[in-house]
Amino acid sequence: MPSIPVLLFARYADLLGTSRVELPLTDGCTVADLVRHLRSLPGGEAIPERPFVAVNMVQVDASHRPQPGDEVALLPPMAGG
Amino acid sequence: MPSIPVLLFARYADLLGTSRVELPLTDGCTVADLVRHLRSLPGGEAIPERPFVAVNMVQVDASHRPQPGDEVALLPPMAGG
Amino acid sequence: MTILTRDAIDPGALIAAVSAPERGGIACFVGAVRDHHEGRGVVGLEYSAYDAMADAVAAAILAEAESRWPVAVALRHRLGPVPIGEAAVVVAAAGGHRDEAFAACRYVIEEVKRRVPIWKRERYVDGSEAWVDPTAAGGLHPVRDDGTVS
Amino acid sequence: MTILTRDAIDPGALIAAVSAPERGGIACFVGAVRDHHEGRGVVGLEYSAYDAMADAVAAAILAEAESRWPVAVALRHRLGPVPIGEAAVVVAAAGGHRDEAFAACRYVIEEVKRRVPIWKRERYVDGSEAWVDPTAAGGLHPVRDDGTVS
Repeated sequence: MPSIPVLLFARYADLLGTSRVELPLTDGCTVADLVRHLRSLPGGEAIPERPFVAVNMVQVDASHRPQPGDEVALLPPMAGG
Repeated sequence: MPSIPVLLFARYADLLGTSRVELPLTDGCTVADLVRHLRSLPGGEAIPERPFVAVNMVQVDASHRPQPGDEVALLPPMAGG
Repeated sequence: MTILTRDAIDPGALIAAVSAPERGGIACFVGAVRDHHEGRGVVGLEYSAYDAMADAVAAAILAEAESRWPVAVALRHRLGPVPIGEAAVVVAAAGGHRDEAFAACRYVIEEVKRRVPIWKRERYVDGSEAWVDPTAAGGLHPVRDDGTVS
Repeated sequence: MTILTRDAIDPGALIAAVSAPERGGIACFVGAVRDHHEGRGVVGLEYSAYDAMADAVAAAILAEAESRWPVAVALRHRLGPVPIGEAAVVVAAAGGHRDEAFAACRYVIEEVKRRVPIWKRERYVDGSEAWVDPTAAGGLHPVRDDGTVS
């Protein structure tokens, strides 16, 4: 089964203790499935159910289906400026 | 008869060829009277009938009566910035 | 070209970068690190980013501003620790007149705060730390003494 | 303290002058000399002022801004010849947040243009000169070749 890299930033990286995880990319897997997987990991339960998710640096919906080779990122609320 | 200094700036100074004139301060003399006097001088006819006038650096009306020792100034429209 | 830097940002350099003989009005905004937040004394903070996406989103925001108004805009955001009082972000917008310069400058800083993936971790006078979250109640997610996050 | 200077104005110095640890937002405006005005090519210009009144009115405007908003403001205006592209006026306003910084900065530059007794004489590519008058039709009073004014 192909896997897909998920980047974690800021508070989400602190919650999971890592800035990058590889998750299995099952057939028809959606962004919502990946988030559910992350929330089942130790420390992941504090991640919101519908976080801001970018695929290849573009915001996507929970129903979006990442493809092999894509870069997924979970972004906490922006706090720049 | 006392006299009063009238400062001229920018275009008004160019019109009258000087940046300062001493005008006689007749009894009950108003700002309007001083302006009328200035407009009767060579080159003064291009000064507007109701220019912006400051006495001691504060804007005054045409009916204001300057006192001996005051500093009168005729100010063209501001163009700073 | 990156908008991100780990060095001090010079507002004068950004103003100079957007200036040109036909542009008479330049508006600039400097977001500096304050010594307080939500009523707590701040002694230090650190910015981090999703660098590549931050640059891509910032480039889009600058292009939007330059298409909406006849202006040239520049943007710089600092990463890593930033001392109190120093600039975290600087925007400069130059146009023929001040209306468009102010409008574009304001647009860019609002959109940067809303859309650019940058995060801020603050350290307080009592030694505690928190991630800043404008969407959370209280605006903060405290970091525990053991480094874990709530 | 005078707001008037015959030297180049450094926007960074004004930004630094109003900055403080409790002020997180600094808005700055730079009015620079453009190379055109009313469709005519400008090659140079010269500012003059009623110096004492300019300082008095500017002090009043800055006090108004600081009483209307919780900000610190600074202002500098250049006199004498100013090369194309260089700053004629710089305003900086610093507050706790950007709303008040932008509002105060905008207020000061608008009031400076409206109320401070400063004048501008422009020289054009064709060799002619004129006094700028925002209230006049066409915005200019041409200066004749013999130096007299219409």
